[in-house]
Amino acid sequence: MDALNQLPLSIAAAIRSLFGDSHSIWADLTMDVINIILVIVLIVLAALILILLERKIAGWTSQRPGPNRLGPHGWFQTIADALKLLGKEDVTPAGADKFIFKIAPMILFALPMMTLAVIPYGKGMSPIDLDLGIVYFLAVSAVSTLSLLMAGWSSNNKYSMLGGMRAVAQMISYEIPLIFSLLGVVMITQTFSLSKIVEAQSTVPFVVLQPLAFVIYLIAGIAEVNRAPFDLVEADQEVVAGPFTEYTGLRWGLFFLGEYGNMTAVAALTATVFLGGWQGPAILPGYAWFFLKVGIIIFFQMWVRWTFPRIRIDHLMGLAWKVLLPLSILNILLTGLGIYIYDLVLRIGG
Amino acid sequence: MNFSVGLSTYLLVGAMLFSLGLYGLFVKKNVVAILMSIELMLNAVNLNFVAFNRFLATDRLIGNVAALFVIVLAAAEVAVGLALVIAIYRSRQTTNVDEFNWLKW
Amino acid sequence: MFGKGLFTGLGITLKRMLQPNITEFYPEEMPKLPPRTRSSMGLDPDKCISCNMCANACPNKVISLTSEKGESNKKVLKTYQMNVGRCLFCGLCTEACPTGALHVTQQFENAIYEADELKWDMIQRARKSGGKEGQA
Amino acid sequence: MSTIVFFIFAILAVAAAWGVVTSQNIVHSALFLALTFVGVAALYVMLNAEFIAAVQILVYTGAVSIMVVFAVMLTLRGDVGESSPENKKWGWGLFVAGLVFVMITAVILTNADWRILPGPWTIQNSTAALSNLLLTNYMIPFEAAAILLTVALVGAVILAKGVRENK
Amino acid sequence: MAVERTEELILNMGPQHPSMHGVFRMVVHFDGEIVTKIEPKVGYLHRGLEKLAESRTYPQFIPYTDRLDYLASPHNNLAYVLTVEKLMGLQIPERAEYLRVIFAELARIASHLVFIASMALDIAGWTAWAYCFRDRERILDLFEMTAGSRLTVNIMRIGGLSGEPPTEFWPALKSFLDDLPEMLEEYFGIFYGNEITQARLKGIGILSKELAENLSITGPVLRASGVNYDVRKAEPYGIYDRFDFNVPVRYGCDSYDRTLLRLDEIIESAKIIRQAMRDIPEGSVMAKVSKVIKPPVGEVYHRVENPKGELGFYIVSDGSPKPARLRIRSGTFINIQMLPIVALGWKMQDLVAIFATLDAVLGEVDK
Repeated sequence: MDALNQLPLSIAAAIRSLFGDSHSIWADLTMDVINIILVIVLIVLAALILILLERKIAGWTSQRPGPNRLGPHGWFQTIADALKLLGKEDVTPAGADKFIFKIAPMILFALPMMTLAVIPYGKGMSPIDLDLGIVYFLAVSAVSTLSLLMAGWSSNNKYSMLGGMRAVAQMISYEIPLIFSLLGVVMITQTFSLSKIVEAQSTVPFVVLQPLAFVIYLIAGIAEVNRAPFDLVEADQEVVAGPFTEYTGLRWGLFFLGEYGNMTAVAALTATVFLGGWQGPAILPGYAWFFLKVGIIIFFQMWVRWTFPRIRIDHLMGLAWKVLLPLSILNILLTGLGIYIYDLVLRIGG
Repeated sequence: MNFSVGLSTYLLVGAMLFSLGLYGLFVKKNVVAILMSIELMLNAVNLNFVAFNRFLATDRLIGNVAALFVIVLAAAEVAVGLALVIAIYRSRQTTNVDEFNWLKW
Repeated sequence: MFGKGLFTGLGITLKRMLQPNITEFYPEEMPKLPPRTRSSMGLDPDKCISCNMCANACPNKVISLTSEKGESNKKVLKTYQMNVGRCLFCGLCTEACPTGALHVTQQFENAIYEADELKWDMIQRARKSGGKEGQA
Repeated sequence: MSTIVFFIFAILAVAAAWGVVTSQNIVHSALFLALTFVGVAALYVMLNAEFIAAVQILVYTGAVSIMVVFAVMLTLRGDVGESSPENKKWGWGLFVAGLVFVMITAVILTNADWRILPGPWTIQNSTAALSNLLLTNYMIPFEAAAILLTVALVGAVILAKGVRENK
Repeated sequence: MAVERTEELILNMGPQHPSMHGVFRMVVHFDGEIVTKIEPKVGYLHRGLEKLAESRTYPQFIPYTDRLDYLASPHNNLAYVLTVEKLMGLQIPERAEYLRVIFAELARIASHLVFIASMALDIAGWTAWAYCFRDRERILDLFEMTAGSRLTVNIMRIGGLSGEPPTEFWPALKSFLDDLPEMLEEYFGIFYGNEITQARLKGIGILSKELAENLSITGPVLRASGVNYDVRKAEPYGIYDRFDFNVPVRYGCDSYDRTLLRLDEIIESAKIIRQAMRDIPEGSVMAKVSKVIKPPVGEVYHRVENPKGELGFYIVSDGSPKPARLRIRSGTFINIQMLPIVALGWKMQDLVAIFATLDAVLGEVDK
């Protein structure tokens, strides 16, 4: 079991040992390249699986089998769809701001890659172990607003522009409760480093200590990745497809990859910060626990998506500013009080 | 010639950003563009603060603190500035500073 | 309590998620259509007495048939054309048929590639299917 | 290695800043501004100020998005290509900006104290040190900044929303 | 304070737009997300049904009425054949009367199920949509086994019905009615009871009683504004006076009440069907009608309570087998005129929801 647990690390050490000096710059560079490739593979794989899972869940909730033609139980459906997207014509609308139009999906796709690079997938298994993991994560994921806005504006389509405007309003509003809800955990652990936060949860995951923050983060996280019931950005019934209206083929596919990548990233951060990351009983290796927890969060997001109607924009903003923000501030206050009392008890007791 | 990155190199980058911001401040007609130019200048100043901190005060973080305050100020400035722009736009239907020649709106 | 409805909804979808599917697996399993389903028309040329009732009943002039006098002065059907492109599939023609020569069939796979194929030669179709299709 | 990285990002920042002030399209200007911020943030990282870099991206992407939104909102749709025109005094602007640049450059290049390479960075946990500093030595400015932000935002809301006149 | 003005956004919603229920088109002026002006444009599905009728014989026009409100085609059949029968002074057999009521009310339930589905879909409740369509299938199966078609049923004939329902019809109908309360509970759980739905619909799109009456709005939209008016009660046709049922009325005047009223109507329709099943006599389903129908010279108007509103046919006969003039008064075409008035000042998402509460079927609007 321990060998299984350490398997990725052993592989990494083996690769490093191929070089004369296992910490030479070339060894580091090789490992970085391997990490980058692994993260890209992770996103593509996650998107392939999640798109299928989403459609399966959409089917199951309405008593349908979901995709079931290609491969066993339709497992190859997404691959076929990806191939179809590859074969589609790449349309750039007349009057579009061509460069921005073309670069926007790439930015959205690059962001989850950058965020997933700092997640600890197992003990000592962060591709990059930053001291400022959480801050970095939030800063990078904030840029996705800009990419949606770029896509919306450059399409030269009023529906796209409305979608882009909605993206700005929604994502900037929800970033605040999102950040504040994470502060409670940071206060307890006194670090921004994700791997240290995971290690601090060896006895009890922070969902127990910070239930309110967990709920806030879950809600704000769904809103941050624009999923139902907060999918106002690409609300089909109102703004057709929002910023993605004019996109076709592979560029549209990149948006899709980006969306599912972002979803994975948010779920990964939830699992890391609140559910104990790779910590878990030793029946499974650490990374298996991690992906299991991420899977549960993603399943919950999909379950919610296929149950709830879409929220209205003023309620959306009201929820962020009037409910989640005060609650998250209250959470910070309570956490501070709790830490103070805990210290006091420790001082009296010890 | 020594290409190592010293303090003066950082300061030169800051100076370039500052001058470009100043130029934009002079020539731009659109208020939003002028706000952007101011942002550029503030960034240049921030860069200087952090650079000085890194090179001249390696054991203290006063430059970083100053930079943080500048970011806060910039945020406040953008918020108020844009609010003013929208208020003016409502009554004058323009974002051109040359036409902001009334002292009231 | 606020939020009760949200959880009720989640419960319903979870329950349905665990229940078996109700999908019909067409085309692996052909749907069992009731005998009255008006999916297409079939003609039994032997029964047809060329009375033209169907053509008169049709709201959209889909049916055109010609006949010639055979032996013992009875009309014999010569051609029977249905321009299905204009057909409403209302079934008025089959109701009007006094002998049951024209009947509805459950053959619903009527998609074709060429517009010309929309002109059905009913006698030919009857011969091709050997009178098997859609014994209503 | 770090020299190359520095020049990549420095050139990126300056070039993007050039784009900000020369672009006739206000939305392009704003997006160039975002690029400038990214470049400057990278320079912060090279200056061991990771926290400032993260805050820079976090705060300024929001600011830039809002600026784009405003630019779009306040611009008639058809002529966005010339939404950020330049006035006739560009010669003066060029002159003054150039003069300032020359002056600053002269000061920088003549000051021998500043011609130094980075020394060892002694502060281990700079974020924690920064927070300690903010909540001890700079307590008053910190709180003042907080109040300033609040006041500014409330003021912004009032300005943008407009005060209803009592009838 | 100076005049407040920001750049107005003119958005062309439709004819191809995901929430336009077909090919409705409206040019909407927005101030941000707020609707300031709506110009509805109809006619993208115009097929000239009224003119077509002049070149068809009376029975031949029945399939065309299917294409009016294609979600409740037996109702359109009923309205048309009742008009012609009124013109001819025809009496139809008792059993046919009862069967007509059963099919009309089944069609009402089917239509309202589609309404709930599309309403849910327009505020992005995908799964509620799937459930409603799943249950509507059972009604369509009933139609199919009786008349041979699911959507354009073409079941009524001048003088009766196209045929007697098969034997398996009655148990299937009974089991559907037995399952109906459970289905409604499910819709309530996933759609009506959801707090997001209620927040989206409650208090939105107020159609006051006065406005509704002045615009001659009919059907559930009118009854949700607190007017107790139903043609089945006000001017009973067929044998509707024999049944004991309530006309559900709600007083909220908002989108939520308009939506909920459909649920009430499903319950009442089920009640009517149960009574009709109990009382239905044996006998023929078709009166003695000559092969060529030639009504006497004259003109006649008859109206029925369609699921969407009041559906009336006006026929002028010159004694020939074809109507000299036929005019259709369709419910949603009239109802839709409330949209530019009621939806003003609401947000874009409310506009979509308010339009959905009208339950517009473009076949009926554009004729």
